[in-house]
Amino acid sequence: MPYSTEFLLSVYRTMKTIREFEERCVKEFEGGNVPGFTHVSNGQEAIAVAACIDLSDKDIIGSTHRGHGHCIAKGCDVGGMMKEIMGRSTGLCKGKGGSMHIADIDKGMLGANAIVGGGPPLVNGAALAAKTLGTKNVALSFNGDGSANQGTVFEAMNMAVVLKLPHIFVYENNGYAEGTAANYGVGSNSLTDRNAGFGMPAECVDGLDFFATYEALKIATERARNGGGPTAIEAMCVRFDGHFIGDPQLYRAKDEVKNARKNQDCIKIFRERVISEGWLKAAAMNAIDKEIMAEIETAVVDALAAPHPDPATDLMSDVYCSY
Amino acid sequence: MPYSTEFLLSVYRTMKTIREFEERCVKEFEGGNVPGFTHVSNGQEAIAVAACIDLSDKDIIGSTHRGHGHCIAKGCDVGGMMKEIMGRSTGLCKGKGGSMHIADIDKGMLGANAIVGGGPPLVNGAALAAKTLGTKNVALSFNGDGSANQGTVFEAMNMAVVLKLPHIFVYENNGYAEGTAANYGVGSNSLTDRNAGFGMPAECVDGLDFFATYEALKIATERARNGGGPTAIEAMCVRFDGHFIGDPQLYRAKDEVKNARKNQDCIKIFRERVISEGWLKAAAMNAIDKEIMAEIETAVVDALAAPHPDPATDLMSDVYCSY
Amino acid sequence: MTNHANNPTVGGKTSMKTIREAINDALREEMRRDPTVIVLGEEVSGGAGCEGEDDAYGGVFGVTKGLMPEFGRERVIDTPISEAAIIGAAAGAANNGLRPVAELMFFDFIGVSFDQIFNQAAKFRYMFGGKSKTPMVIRGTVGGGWRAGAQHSSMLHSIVTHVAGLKVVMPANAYDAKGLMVQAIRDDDPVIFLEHKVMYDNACEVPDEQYCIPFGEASFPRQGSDVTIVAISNMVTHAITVADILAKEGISCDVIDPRTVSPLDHEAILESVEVTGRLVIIDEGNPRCGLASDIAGIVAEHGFYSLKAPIRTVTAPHTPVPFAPELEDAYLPNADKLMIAVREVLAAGPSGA
Amino acid sequence: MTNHANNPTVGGKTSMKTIREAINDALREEMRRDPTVIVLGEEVSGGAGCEGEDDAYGGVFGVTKGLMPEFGRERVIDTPISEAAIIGAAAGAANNGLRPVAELMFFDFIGVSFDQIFNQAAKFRYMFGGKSKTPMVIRGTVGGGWRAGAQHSSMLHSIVTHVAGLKVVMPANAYDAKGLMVQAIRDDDPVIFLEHKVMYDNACEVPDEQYCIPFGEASFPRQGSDVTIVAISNMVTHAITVADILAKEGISCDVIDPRTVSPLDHEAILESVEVTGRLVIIDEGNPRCGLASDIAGIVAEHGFYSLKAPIRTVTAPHTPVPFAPELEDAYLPNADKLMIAVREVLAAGPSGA
Ligand SMILES: Cc1ncc(C[n+]2csc(CCOP(=O)(O)OP(=O)(O)O)c2C)c(N)n1
Ligand SMILES: Cc1ncc(C[n+]2csc(CCOP(=O)(O)OP(=O)(O)O)c2C)c(N)n1
Ligand SMILES: [Mg+2]
Ligand SMILES: [Mg+2]
Repeated sequence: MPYSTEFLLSVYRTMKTIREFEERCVKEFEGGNVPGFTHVSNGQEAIAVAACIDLSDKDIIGSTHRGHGHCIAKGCDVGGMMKEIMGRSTGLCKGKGGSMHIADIDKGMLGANAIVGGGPPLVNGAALAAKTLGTKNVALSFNGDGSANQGTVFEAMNMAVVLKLPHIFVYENNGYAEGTAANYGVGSNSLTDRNAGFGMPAECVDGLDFFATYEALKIATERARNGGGPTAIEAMCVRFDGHFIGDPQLYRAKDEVKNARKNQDCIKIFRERVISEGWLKAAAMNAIDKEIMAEIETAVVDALAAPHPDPATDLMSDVYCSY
Repeated sequence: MPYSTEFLLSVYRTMKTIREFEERCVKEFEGGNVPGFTHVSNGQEAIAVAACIDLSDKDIIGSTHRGHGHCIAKGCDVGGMMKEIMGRSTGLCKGKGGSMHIADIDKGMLGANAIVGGGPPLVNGAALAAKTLGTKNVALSFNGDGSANQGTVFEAMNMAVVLKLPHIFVYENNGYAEGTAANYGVGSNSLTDRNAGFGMPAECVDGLDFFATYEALKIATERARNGGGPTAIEAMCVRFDGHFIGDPQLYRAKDEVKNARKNQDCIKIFRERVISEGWLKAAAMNAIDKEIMAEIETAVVDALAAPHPDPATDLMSDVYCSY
Repeated sequence: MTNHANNPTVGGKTSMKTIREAINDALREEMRRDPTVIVLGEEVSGGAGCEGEDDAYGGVFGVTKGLMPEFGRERVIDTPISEAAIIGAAAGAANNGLRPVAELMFFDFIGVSFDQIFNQAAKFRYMFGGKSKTPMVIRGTVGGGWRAGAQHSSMLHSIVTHVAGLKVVMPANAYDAKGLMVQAIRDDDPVIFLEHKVMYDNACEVPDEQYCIPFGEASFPRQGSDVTIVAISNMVTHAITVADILAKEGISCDVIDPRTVSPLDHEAILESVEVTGRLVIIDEGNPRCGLASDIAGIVAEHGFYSLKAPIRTVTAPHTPVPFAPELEDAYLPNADKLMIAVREVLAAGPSGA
Repeated sequence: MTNHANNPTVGGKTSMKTIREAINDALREEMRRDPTVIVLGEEVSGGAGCEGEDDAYGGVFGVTKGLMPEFGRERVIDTPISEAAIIGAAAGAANNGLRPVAELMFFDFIGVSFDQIFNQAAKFRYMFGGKSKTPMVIRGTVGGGWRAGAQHSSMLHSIVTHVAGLKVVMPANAYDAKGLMVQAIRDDDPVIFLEHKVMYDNACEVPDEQYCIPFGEASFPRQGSDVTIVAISNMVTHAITVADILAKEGISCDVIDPRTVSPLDHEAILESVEVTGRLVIIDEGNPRCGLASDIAGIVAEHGFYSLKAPIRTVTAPHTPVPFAPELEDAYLPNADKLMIAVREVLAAGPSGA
């Protein structure tokens, strides 16, 4: 068996936690408990977990507007996350950030980013710090098929190659940037070919297949950790929900989502594989499912009961460290 | 003979005009007659001429901080240019632009650009106008090995591919961005490979060879004109002078410039070729040389005698068309 | 800027329209009238390259809905997520015979496109000695109230107002939105057109035909002689609320909506202060080097002798926009805060009572 | 902000230094003291990948000269021309244990990097509930006088001052340059450090040892009681010229150099106006939503009762920076224009004489 039971259970637990967190987010949003607008990542869980499972708290990730899965995969507390998304003062960012600006520096989660393409230059910085300080930490940025067209992302790739930074560029290609097809927005029709042109190893993997994604990322991460510089991994995947919660998704083909949920569910695919290989038992996973449901339920109940920020103390604080 | 005598004489005249204009610019700068800081393009003449010789006034070019050669190749009046560079009110931009912001809309010269990478997004716009209005005009941007790393340039390439714009991206690879080697700043070590990754035809040519450069550009221009979308041409070349006039060029190898002037002079190479092929006679070119020297002399004398702008009328005008 | 008439009527029919509809009408009719007008941006149609419906969004706020079906993808252009390239394409096209209307879905995205706005489009005319014109509009949504957090809620009008070469327009109602958009499209300079995202559904009677509202002419949603209140965009709502409450107390407020921040109708403001001697400016932007202190500074320089009391500014605090609803509500200027400032100014005397 | 001492002396030796040298000293000594300080930008060393000399430029203005030979390319990092990536790398590194000093060769290049400055670095601390710090410095050259034209001569301090989360520093002499740079590096927030390109060779006595000048404390190059002149960066030179001429006529000017624009020592300004009752602000930036009207607005709101005359602002006009020397000279504020404004303010009476 190429993976330990512990590893596989942990992968399953994390993927499933993301799934349930996101499904619940949608519900709570629709129930009016989540302010603002929110982008969920269900359907894309395998990539987040494959990218983060081998990282330590000292390794850094930079995320996107669709960041909940990345947070959970990086070890952020789902209770703190739910509170943040609901704007409570005990949330990860005291309720000041929200879903699009959630961060957890202690866990090496440098932040979601509501500016498409805002993250990769910053992740270069984290990688530069690791290189300069000689820590052997790595940094990893999540990107989309849409953000891939932002100038900042191109610049970051080139600079990472020039400075040989330990930066893994992960491209979650879910086929859409809002309602624009990846095949429209990416002129080359291949992110990976374009990434390769920047002079770093570039690969395209099936992002629905946890194992394929994990193996590619493992090589990339080791390369980065050992001073081999950046890598770009494109992982093909499917977005189960709208661009934002409430998106009517008129641009999608009829039954596209229904079919995807049925046939392109990375968690189902994982379960089938580990069961058919005899690596895990269904019962063990079902037990985890129950624990997760309880954990998410607690997160929501706690968040709903959590204190709101107090404008008198919280509005004007945290602008500067020292002024 | 594959080229008409008229064509070859015109190529020679334009290349030589650029050379003499630039050499004189250096002299006038050193004499204190050119304010500000100025970047000359001597050594790179073949590319400017190859790119522009088939373009009409309705075809648009966008240039860089090193734009004199592009202007001349596009048909701008050297007298108006010299006056502009000297800051006179009869200059091409009334003395308000100067060397780094010289433009001549009537000649399809959309402007130098003092912001590295500022031009290509604008040239996309010119190309978009041509496409939308169905004019069959094309647009061409000049880029450097340094500006190639600017996010705006990457974005412009992708958008040109997506919208199938008639935009020819010319990269003048003179090996340096100020004092940084192209092989350092361009992580991939190949602009052309990187350009190709964007999904358009990309080619690398010897920019010292007018004919090679011209033939590649001819195909690219025809492709653009016929609705075939963008092309990227990298032309390898040599900068005979400093980054700016007065640059001590400490970063260059000893004798590099001396050797280049001797062995990598695109005008010499052109002359030798046309003479050895029997296409042109030395005497005809020598006669042109004399005419050019006189023309430049006149341009300088006129510019030095030209009126200075009047703050009372010129400072506050031309900010808005209507306010 | 002599005619300060409020909402000059044009002949003919009117209909009840939201700001969203008014802008949509302005765009559609200008596109019909002038084939050089194009619209470009992310999701301005939506569905590009997708299997589902075309015009799937018509802009994420629905402002450009229906344009693509009528004018086609050649004139309603969905773009990759490349804001610098979007603005650049608009500016370059404007220099070459088109009148592009480019959308920044959120004006917060000027960060990635600012060079094309402030160093390129804004400066062409001047740098090139008046020999080029750049007739383009950049539409963008601004403002808080949506719980969209620090990177999607900013008011950045003060930054573009600082830049010579840009005109900055901020309509506060559907009537103005249409007339100002038509003017913006027909204007030969780059115009920044800022739409406050909480106002899209605000409706009023709007003439069916096209009309222009000239830039630099304020409107006067309320007239009075006791105190001048200058407000723009969504803040006009609060100014009217305060004026109407005070009217019941016999206090009359002169509410001035400059409608365009650049050019600014400072004459209207100075003339009003000449009468009232008291000035409050409310602005949703941050305070430092912002519109409120800009106007305060102009009056302190050119209307000093009219002033009977300190000028008061009501702005957001010097912080980013917070996410949590309680914090965002506390962050945003509102009628209550404005009322306090107005009462203070009314109570203050020339001697510092 | 109570101690407004002018150039507080530190013990020990001093040497005559230019602003260029003073900043270089500050950087070198901080890099020696603290291994987490790094420098990055285009040509900060120069010659990367080239066959000729290393450290070929040391910054195109020579400010970082000698750092690479001492600290190596790992800490003095030449980058590709990718300003957004430069600022992003600095901000991300600052969040992860380094204290980067990033250079924008010309601060005009904020256009291509503004998002990383204003939406990222400036907002992290607030958005993340105070859980991150971003100790970084962005150095950039500003200002006209070099005949560098519209895209290389801007004063953009007002734009960054508008942004909460940024500190903005503009030294006017070598002493301040060193002390403020040391403070900027040691400060835990993002600091914009703006160097006026015509001032690099200006010299004065500077202590050899390291010292900090706290942010938000003005200095007083001249003291007086007849009129307050606020000036920053290169404009301080003009203010001093005017003050010295007027001193011979028996008129005493209180010249205030805030040194940092954000935070601003508005107390010093208000205290001075309390004495003088007259205020002139000179600023090289554009007028609308600029620093001059910002300060005028603050005083019109908080120092109104001290004022005996209209506030006057002396700024660049509302145009880009022109190239031709005659035009640029006419564009730039100078001592003559300031003198006219100061005399007007001195002549004006409370009743509008
Ligand atoms: C600079 C910027 N431009 C546009 C947007 C609006 N926007 C948010 S997400 C998004 C699409 C991103 O697509 P992709 O990178 O594929 O990520 P996905 O949503 O598919 O996860 C857009 C256009 C933004 N937030 N920031
Ligand atoms: C945005 C921006 N960054 C940096 C500069 C400073 N700069 C001017 S030219 C130049 C080098 C450009 O190199 P390249 O594109 O190869 O053109 P070349 O000078 O070789 O013609 C740099 C860094 C600038 N003008 N604008
Ligand atoms: Mg996507
Ligand atoms: Mg070059």
